[in-house]
Amino acid sequence: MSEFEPKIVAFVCNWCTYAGADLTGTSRIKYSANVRIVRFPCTGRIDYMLLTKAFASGADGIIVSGCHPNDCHYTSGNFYARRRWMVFKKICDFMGIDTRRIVFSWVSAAEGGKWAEIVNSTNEEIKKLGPYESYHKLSTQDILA
Amino acid sequence: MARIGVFICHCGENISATVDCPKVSEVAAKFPGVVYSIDYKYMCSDPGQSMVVNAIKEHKLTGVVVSACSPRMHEPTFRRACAEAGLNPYLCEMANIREHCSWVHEKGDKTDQKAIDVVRMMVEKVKRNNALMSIKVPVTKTALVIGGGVAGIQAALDIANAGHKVIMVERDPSIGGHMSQLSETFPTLDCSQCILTPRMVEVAQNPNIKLYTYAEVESVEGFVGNFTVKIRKKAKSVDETVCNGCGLCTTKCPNKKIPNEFELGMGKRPAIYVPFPQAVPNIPVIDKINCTYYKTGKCKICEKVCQAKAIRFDQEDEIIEVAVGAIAICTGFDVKKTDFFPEYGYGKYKDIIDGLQFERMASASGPTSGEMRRPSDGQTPKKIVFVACAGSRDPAKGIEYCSKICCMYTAKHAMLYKHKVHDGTAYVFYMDIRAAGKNYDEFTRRGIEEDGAKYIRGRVSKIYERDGKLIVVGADTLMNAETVEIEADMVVLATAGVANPGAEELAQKLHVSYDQHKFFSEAHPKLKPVETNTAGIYLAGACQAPKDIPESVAAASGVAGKISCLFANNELTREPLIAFVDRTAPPEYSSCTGCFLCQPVCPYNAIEREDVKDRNGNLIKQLAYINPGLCQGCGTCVAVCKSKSIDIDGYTNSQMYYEVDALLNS
Amino acid sequence: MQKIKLGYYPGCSLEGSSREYNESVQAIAEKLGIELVSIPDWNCCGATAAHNLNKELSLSLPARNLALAEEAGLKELVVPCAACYSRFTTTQHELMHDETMHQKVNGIIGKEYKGNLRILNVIQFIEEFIIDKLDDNIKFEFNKKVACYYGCLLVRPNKILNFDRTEDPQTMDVVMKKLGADSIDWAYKTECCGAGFSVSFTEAVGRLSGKIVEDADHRGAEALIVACPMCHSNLDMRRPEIDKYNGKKLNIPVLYITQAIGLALGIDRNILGLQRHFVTVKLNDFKPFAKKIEVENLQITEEI
Amino acid sequence: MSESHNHLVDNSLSGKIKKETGVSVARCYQCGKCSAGCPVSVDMDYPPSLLIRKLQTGLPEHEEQVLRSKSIWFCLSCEMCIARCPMEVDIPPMMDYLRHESIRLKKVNPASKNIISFHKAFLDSIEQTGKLYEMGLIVDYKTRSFNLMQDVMLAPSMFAKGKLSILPEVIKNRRNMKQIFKNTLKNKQK
Amino acid sequence: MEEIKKIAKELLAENKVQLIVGFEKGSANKVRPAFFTKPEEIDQLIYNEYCIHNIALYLKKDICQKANNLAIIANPNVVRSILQLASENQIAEEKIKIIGISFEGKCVGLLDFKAAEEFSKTQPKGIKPEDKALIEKIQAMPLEERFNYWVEAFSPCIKCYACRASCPMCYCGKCNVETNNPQWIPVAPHKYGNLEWHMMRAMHLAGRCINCGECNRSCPVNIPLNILSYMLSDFILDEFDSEAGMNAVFTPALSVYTSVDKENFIK
Repeated sequence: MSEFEPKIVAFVCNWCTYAGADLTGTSRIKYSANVRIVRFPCTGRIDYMLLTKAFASGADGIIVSGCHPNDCHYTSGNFYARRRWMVFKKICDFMGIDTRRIVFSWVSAAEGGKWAEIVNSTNEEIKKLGPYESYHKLSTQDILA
Repeated sequence: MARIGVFICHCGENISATVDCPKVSEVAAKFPGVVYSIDYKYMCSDPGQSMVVNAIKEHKLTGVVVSACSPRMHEPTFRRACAEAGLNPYLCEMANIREHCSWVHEKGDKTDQKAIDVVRMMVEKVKRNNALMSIKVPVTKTALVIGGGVAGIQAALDIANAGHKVIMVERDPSIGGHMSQLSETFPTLDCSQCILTPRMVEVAQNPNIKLYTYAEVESVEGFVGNFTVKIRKKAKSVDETVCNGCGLCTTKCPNKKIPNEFELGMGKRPAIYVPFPQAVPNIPVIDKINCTYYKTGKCKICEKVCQAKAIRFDQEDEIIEVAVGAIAICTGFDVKKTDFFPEYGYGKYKDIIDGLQFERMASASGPTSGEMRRPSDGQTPKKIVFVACAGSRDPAKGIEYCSKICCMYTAKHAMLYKHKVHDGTAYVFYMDIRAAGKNYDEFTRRGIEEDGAKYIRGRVSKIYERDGKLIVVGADTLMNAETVEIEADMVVLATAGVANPGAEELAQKLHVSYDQHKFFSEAHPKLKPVETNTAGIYLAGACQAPKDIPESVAAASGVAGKISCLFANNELTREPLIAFVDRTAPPEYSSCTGCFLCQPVCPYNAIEREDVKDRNGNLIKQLAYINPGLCQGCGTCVAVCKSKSIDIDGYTNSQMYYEVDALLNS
Repeated sequence: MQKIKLGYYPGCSLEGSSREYNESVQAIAEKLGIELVSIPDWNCCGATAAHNLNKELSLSLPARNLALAEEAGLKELVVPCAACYSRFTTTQHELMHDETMHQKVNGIIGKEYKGNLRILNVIQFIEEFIIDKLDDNIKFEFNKKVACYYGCLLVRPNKILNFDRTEDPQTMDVVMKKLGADSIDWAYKTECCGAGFSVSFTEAVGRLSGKIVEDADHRGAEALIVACPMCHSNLDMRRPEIDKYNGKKLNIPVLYITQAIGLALGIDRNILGLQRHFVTVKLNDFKPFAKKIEVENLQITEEI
Repeated sequence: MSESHNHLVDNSLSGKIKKETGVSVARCYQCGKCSAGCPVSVDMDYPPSLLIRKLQTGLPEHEEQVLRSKSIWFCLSCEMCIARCPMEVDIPPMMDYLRHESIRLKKVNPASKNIISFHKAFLDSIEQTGKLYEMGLIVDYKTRSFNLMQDVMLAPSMFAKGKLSILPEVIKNRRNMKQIFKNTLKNKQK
Repeated sequence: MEEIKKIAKELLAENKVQLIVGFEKGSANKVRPAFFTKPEEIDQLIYNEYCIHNIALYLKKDICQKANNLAIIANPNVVRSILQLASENQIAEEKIKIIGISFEGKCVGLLDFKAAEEFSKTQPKGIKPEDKALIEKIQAMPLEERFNYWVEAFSPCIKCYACRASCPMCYCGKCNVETNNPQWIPVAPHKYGNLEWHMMRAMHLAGRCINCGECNRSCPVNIPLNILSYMLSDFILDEFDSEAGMNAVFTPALSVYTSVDKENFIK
């Protein structure tokens, strides 16, 4: 049985982390291919319902990353996002959704290396946690029951 | 039904080396809605682009997905190509299969599958794109130049000569920056004051340039074409309109023992001072911290002697608000001081100085009027040691980069020393002589061959003082790493070039990104060296990274060029990727409930309360309305709105939903 | 006044060729009400010989001592000898950061070393337990010009020891200034004295220690203050080789910092073991202690 | 940075150093600061920076010169080189490893006979008594190095000053000491 | 109770208000909300320990929207709902008269918004001790068990949306759960649909819910969905020192930020 390859979706902000991931590319720093990047104008734009939608559609891990505090291109997008994640993480944890599978980070446009490191470390952690069966089962088989 | 065209690029073999482009193109052809899918070696080349144009016309495409490099790179190129073919440019999307895929993964199925997923994601997104028209925004044709060094001066003059208004803000009492502190400049050894002072005067006399010295940027709001900037003009305690710069007050001021920042601690100045003779504006400033009047309330001699009655002790800081269309950051750099080096004595040896201090010593208007006099006892140093790479290329000290200009100015210093002290010996401990500019290497060779500077390839391990001499212990790696010990009279450390103090705060006020060394980050190292990621804000000179004068001036002219073309037309077209609140037929008029939880989150105050009234004017309901001129498209309000009444073009709710859906349900 | 109990590791040289260092440490501790509890059945730390020849041995010998100290319930361990202090701290650092080596060494020494011991060199011991008691016990002002010599292993490797500054350290100077001494600025504070070559390559010790003694003497120091038995034996016992290297006889005496404190407290010279030095210590006519000496504490951490 | 691209086994001496001690000689750009600051570089056949240069080439004859060099034995481990190295190349643990390899491969430089005899005598004394018995050390060192007359003058005055104890101090748990030496220095199969 | 009637009658008589929202006797000994427009109808107005429904709900319905100004019999939950609705620009102070009643049933007379804020601060919160115990119990469970607990708890849900209908804060004209393209929340009441619906509702009420408990009381299958909001309200109070229903001019927690929000999970 081939080793479990997690499906990871990364919601990133266009100005910092997306550009940071570009820098990882131009510096040819290798990282796991299990991650797929979805671009947003700002972390403030990332809707929490997209995260549960991602889990429901089969994602095993999610990375949410944007500009460091005070670096946001729009001044405060990341601050609102930070509050939203604190509340969302609380309600998810309370409802039994595995928040270890959601990794939040700040990656600036100059931190190509950090992006590769975040992806690789998340990939390792999710590999340890294994596929998110309970949620996938909920959103696929249980629908038919 | 959607008719999508998919174009997979090989990017030479940058992509095809690890991603099987034909296979991706083949799989993409079967995606629902895709009617045309090919792969080609160079999509961004002319033939590549014309391929897109023809395909749009031939297959009547309603959407285009180009899978190649990062959209931050060639999105404009392909959108322009689609516009040429008559397809609305915002119906064209790019899938990033180079920076985010081929360059960072190993060749194999997993990478191909990722490329396929990313392309499918973009196809699903493009199906839900709307045709958009770019937004026209008025442009204030005034430029703000922050920093009055050589870069700021060049940028201001070029913009002013292009006929636009310029506002220059300089933190020090006079413009000129570090260049005004230099003695002579490489590679031509022409005197720095002689080539800079005329340009400084030109700035003061240019009718288009409004100069604020002893002033700092307090805050910046708005966006490209429409910035509002608050400038704090610190109180000089002198009325600039009245003072004629006679300088009598500076001679009569009794308190003369204050170290002069311009002379880097090697010269003194009075409490009311002009930093250097050729200062522009030639208006003195009262140093409130050290002036006896401000400390004890007595003295006021300067007020007594001033015939023009220009002294204003009660002058307050002034906040000036200006509207500008573009900002040029030319705040320059600084050099590490000698106390940064534990092994060279933590800065306690007076006769160990840094490069800038040597410049002041060699400068005719300097504290020693150009004579080589060592700070401790004023003797002429017979043996002098220059240490290159002091702090630079030294990850242990947290500075891993090369400061670029020290090799050149160290060679210059050795030459200046030999011109002034013919019987003296100059040693230079160096790592590599990095003299890559025009006539640069010839300049360093002249220093070695004609002026007899003794170059030793190796670093200095320790410097200590004994009997008034500085014992320099270094190595000569070209002589089997033999230890070299020199009894020197003076040592000059070519210390690392670092960001100016306050650079980080300025970057945060302007929302421009900066790197871990607090140098400002350019939009793209090769293709956009003078722009930042924030539209309308440009970078020139050493604030972006250590640079010499020719590069700073070239970058400044580059910035002036960019700003001139920004001001070329009265209106600025802006990306139409902004948010809007939905509107429906009466009696609801909109799904917005008027709770206005979105209003406080907008950083640009773009959300207004619109009153919906019936025919006879009484209020039916209040709705949120987003002013397209102010909205910058951050999308925070979209995620905050509970009833999802706000959406944003380019990242609509349905686009993002189906992107995630397409990505995972392969 | 309730006695403070501290763990103590004298080390082999403090019971052999540098007995006077142990005597002076015990003397000032006893005078100021501090009880030094030696580690039961302690063994030699292996010094340079062990890590030169075998890695596991160089970690096991110190680890056994640290394990014994933990078993005896000690919280702090005062280690006057700079070489032993360096071996203990580097061993603790390495075992705490390399779990496989940690288990391996535990296996070799047959004990469970946990690593929650605070290891203090002699200056940290003075700063923490001696300094504040000085003012009401000091009898004489040590009004001499002294050159404080730190040697190499007391301040390096700084990233692991993070004690004082690698270049131009000041902690010993501050202690000596508090005794009323005038501690000079000189160039060889942290240059190596030749340490383990004392027997096997004496000519090098002549050169290295020669430069150190000459520079201190040249700048008018009346005594060299050290905090390591190996440095002391090279600078004191190897004085003939030093004089041969310098081509002149220098009789600047070499004192341990604990002996200097002892003299200031008025403890008898023989109890402090001054008579055991090869270069006779002629220092006398100390001024009786007048008023408290204020020394502004230099910013001493190594920050760049 | 993920190291996945140089996964091929590097069995050069510098490769083994990187594996065993984590020190990468490739970081050194030959600035010579270690050689300049090293107190005993004048006694060495190859100053520290030159030694590293030889390891960087990876050529067998250079690696042979390194293992047979005087430098690795005359190094005092005084940590001055790493304290000032701009690229943080940690030379002391590298020197330790080179010494262990030089002994294991029997390539010890004859000029360092005295230094090694001293270390061996030092460790013999600890193995027997658990502590350093200085008299025993001198006797053992002299039999190994044959310079019998060294410091003969010094012994009487040391004895007079009470710095030389006749009888050795022996620890109680000598079995533990034997066990430690058997598992480390005397360990054959390593 | 008499005092309330007197005030109500006067208001209607002097035509200060066109409508009074209160309770009247229902079948058996039940009570039901009632809307009085004429002074003589006030006789049917009653107030006893059964009048616990949060009638602030009707303020956003047509019957109240049409009335120019109205009065309402308001227990502390209703008062807090009114303040929170006012902070969300849904109610104008001049259009409403609040007849305040404490939980014990003591009438505190007419309250303007200022007085209402003081009144709501003094009154105890709606959370019952057994709710707090249930929150602790769930938080103590391991992750997997918590997940199964909630999936089971939501399984009886038939998506009747009574919780939404009974909550004064759910006044959106077109609720997000009714959008079909994209269909954020599955319509069908299967386990996945229910979990997502209740999570979205809890997030929408984060920092806005005044913990009146109506959602649980109106749920036909008694799903403990009110403790989701209780837990979040406590969390938001601790983290951001922000509490709903305490003042009329107020920005809920998720529409404001400070640069020093404490978090320990962002790398």
